[in-house]
Amino acid sequence: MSTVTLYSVSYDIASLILHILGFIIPPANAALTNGNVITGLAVLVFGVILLAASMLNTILLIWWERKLLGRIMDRRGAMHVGYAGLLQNFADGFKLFRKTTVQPREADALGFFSGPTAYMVTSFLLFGILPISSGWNSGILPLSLLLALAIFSFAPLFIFVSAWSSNNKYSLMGGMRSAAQMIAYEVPLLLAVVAVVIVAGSFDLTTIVYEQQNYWFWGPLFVALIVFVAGMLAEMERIPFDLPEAEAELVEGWNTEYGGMLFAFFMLADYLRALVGSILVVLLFLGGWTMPSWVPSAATSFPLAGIFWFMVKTYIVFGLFVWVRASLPRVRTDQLLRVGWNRMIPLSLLSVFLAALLVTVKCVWPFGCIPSAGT
Amino acid sequence: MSEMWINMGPQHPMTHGLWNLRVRLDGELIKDVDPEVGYLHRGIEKISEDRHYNEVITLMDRCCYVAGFAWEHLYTIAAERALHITPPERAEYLRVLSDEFQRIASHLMWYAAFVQDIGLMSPFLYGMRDRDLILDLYQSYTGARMTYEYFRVGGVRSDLPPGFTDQARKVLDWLTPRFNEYDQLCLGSDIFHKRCDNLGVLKANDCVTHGVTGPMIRSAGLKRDLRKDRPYSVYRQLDFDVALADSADVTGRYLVRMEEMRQSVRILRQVVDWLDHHPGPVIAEELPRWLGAPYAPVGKEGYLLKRHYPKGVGFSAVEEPHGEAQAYVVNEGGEHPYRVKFRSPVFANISAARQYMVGYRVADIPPIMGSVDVCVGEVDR
Amino acid sequence: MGGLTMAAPAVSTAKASAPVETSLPPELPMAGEPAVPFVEIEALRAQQFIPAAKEALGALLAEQGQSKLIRPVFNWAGRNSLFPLHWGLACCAIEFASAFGARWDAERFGVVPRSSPRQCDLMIVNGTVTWKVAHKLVTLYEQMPEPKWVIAMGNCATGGGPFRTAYSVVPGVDKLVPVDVYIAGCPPRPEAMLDGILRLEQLIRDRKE
Amino acid sequence: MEAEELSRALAPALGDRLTAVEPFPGTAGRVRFRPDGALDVFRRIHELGFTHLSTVGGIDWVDHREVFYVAWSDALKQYVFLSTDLPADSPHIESATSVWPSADWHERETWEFVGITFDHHPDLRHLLMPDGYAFHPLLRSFKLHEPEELEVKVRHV
Repeated sequence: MSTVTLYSVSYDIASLILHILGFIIPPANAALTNGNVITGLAVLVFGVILLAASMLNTILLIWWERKLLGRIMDRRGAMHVGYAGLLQNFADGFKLFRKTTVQPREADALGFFSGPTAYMVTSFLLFGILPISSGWNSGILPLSLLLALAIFSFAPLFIFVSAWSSNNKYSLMGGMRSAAQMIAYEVPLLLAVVAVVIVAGSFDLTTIVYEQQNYWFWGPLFVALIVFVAGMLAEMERIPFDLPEAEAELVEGWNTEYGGMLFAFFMLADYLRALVGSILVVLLFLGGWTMPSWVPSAATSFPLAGIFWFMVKTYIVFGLFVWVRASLPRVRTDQLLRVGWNRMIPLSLLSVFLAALLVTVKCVWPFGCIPSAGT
Repeated sequence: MSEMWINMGPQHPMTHGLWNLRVRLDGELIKDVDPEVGYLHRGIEKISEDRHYNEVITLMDRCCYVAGFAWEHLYTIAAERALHITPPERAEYLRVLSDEFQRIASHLMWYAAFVQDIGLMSPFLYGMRDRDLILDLYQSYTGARMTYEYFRVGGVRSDLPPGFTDQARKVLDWLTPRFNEYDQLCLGSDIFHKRCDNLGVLKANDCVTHGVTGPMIRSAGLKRDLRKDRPYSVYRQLDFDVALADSADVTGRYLVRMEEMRQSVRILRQVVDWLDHHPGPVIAEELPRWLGAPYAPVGKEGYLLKRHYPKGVGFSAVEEPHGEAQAYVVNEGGEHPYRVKFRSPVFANISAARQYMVGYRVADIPPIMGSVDVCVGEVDR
Repeated sequence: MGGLTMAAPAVSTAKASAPVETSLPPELPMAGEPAVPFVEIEALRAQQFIPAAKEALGALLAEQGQSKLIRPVFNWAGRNSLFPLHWGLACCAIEFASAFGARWDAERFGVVPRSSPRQCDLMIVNGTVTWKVAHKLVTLYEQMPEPKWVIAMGNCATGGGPFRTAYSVVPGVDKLVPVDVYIAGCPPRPEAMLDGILRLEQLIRDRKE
Repeated sequence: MEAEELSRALAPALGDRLTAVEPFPGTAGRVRFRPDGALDVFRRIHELGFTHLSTVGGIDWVDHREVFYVAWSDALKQYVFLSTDLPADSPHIESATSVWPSADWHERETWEFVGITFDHHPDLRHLLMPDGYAFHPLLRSFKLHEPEELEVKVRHV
């Protein structure tokens, strides 16, 4: 095979498994090595790989944040468990898995348990949509960007459900803040995405990345990038917009009553969303897995180079989010909402206008010309 | 949503100690507050009646654990007045040295806690890091980081170790540029101003009416500092300014505390220079043996001397990092004080909480209470 | 009249365990009796089924918990990720905070303070416990999910310290909750606190829980 | 302002409600007054510029109880120390909260620890001790634990 794709890898694994099984059980050989069965198992393997990869990446992301924060704060962060604390988050996860899950007496059981679960499941769903490298996606979805953002915006509902059913005043206030904030920042976020879509001419993330072969969108669409990153920070609930979890006044925000595995779900889903946020920034503005032409071809053509550069970019973007977290205070709810409605929406409209202008004039001086595609 | 009472405390990240702020909320708006204290009441005033004069100093360190030296100083002045003892001059300078380092350490602790309240994460670590340098200095001459038991009625326990003053100068040189860094992190950020300007406003006459003192009253533009107004110890000989602001809000309190740290550095440079050139005794020589004079074993016969000591009362007030602390010691001729009464500045500052909190939002509670700089140990005593 | 007459508040050191529903569900309708709507029967069946399923699952998990493979992993995880409750009682709280400062950095050992007791494994009692706060301390302890540990940090938490004779002070937090590790000092230095946490790790490793 | 000056300023307005004005180190002077005229004394002191009440405290002298107030004047940069004796069997005095609102918590504390009742106090309830605590710990009759008596019985539920 000339190109290695995620599907080809999972197909190979599935077929290998089934052929070995068929060798062990000769009577079932014919049935097992049937093309349809292999395809079915390949889809399963595909899902498992996605799940494992996203999980590992999320845990690595938490480690990356802890170490980076530690360095910014003049300390070292986790050091003791594994090399440089690499296993720290696995220890945390296993520990939380073992802890008792306490359900408060007055809590509503259905919401209390289903909220975090749904929150995490929807966050995982996103990974089935996002392309990681050329060929490394779940197939051509013409509206993958729209679908990703739609799933991304489920979160307020689940957060609010779990906050409400915790029957805790802090949780409730955190949940309400969370819902208000996410809804307020959804609009500028989508408008900023519209700017990208206008220039790229497609809702398909893979196409958007290919449109950035000549130049990445962050330059000409700088306003859109600012709006998108700010909106993403609010959607990910990170400082300066981490009001729903504002530790100073709301204890732990909407997950105050959660412990054990449900709390682990929340943590995991939070970082999954942070990972998705960073990935979306990379896909929409930083050229995805492509590298500029001045980068030597040796650096961009080794096997899996696309994935490598993609992950490097994603971690750098997330590092910027961490840097912001380490150096900015938290804003207040009313200020946040005022900025959201009064500043971000005009800015995002401006970015849409600029994008339309860009499509009309075709060429922008330092960045070059947009390709004829998109028409 | 209808109005509700929530309990912020005793275990709450905002409180920085063990107290409870009951808040009546309408949505996110504060309608009423009712601070509830006493979770750390250890009966220091009662235990003091059962302790020797010098043993009370042990309790003073624990009374306010971020400003132990200030409280030791407060008590020793009152006890010396009650017992008619005058400490030697070098001891007074050593006390001022300890006091002013303590002011910086306490304000650094406040800074660390306060920035966390507004959501800044890293300066907490910076504040603690620089505070540890001062605690290292303390350790070199008292042997402890927080509970020193260094002052004595009639002087201090021991002189400085050799090389201390050079080390102190090094720390002061390190600290001076740090204050500018702190300012960049806070004042340089628009979000800080958005959060803290015009927040928790308590005007000067309200401060007076409700007994508020310390950086809170100075941030309202009232020049009130006992070190200037009624100089105790050797503050009359030292050259410094009173930090003032006029906005009466959280930013003002921040500015006052930052300026106070700079002024403390200025005082400390003078004190360190003086200490270099004026050796001498550090504890009064005419102390009664039961008070633990140097090189005199305290034994049963020592206690017999107590009857020869005159009765007296001592009242003292010092400018503690949090505000104005007072002590009243009644000496009825025994080896224990008859009654010790302390006035804690934070006690009064918290009691006025309703005046500077109602009308703001729930997210403003941590910065406002952070700017008050609550030390529960001295509130509850 | 004296301090002694003050009655100790009624507090519990018993392990917090949810009361298990042991009462049997009502009998299923016998044949010949008036017909019961189908939905109701299903509900009754479910009532009968859920405790049984819970029991089976519990037995399975207990068996897994005894497994030679799983237990060391959980033990390793539990001892390397101790989240203490973020609260400060008195003087020791300042040294507790110092231990998370840049010089000592307790996070190196995976110790991250959490504000909600639901997410904690470890309660570090860092200061004098008074009778006024005693029942709140016990409540917080009971809100922490199992398995959980308590460290008595400093002399006050260990035995009352200099305030041992006072009328309002609990002479040692072990009167209220079971304590695993005591740290001496008034207050203990941050190194001592870290040492206490490492000793707790050792304790968990040795107990093989 | 010294004690005599203070005495001259106070005596005409207060008459026999003022018992004595003595020098007191660290303050302008110690003003002794009769408890039944407390409110007049507070008002007069407040008029003299002592607008900031620092603290209120009490002392149990076994045969009687003393309550004292410390106020500060920003203009004079001085403290004044007020004190009066109350009978031990029914120690009560008019609350100073109407003159100095800051007396609120200090009076609650004094009531709680020394057992002095402040009449017309807006909210005289426990401050530092738990609600319903029956003793006044700073009375001389209240004895501390002896160390050997410390085996506190905790009821296990």
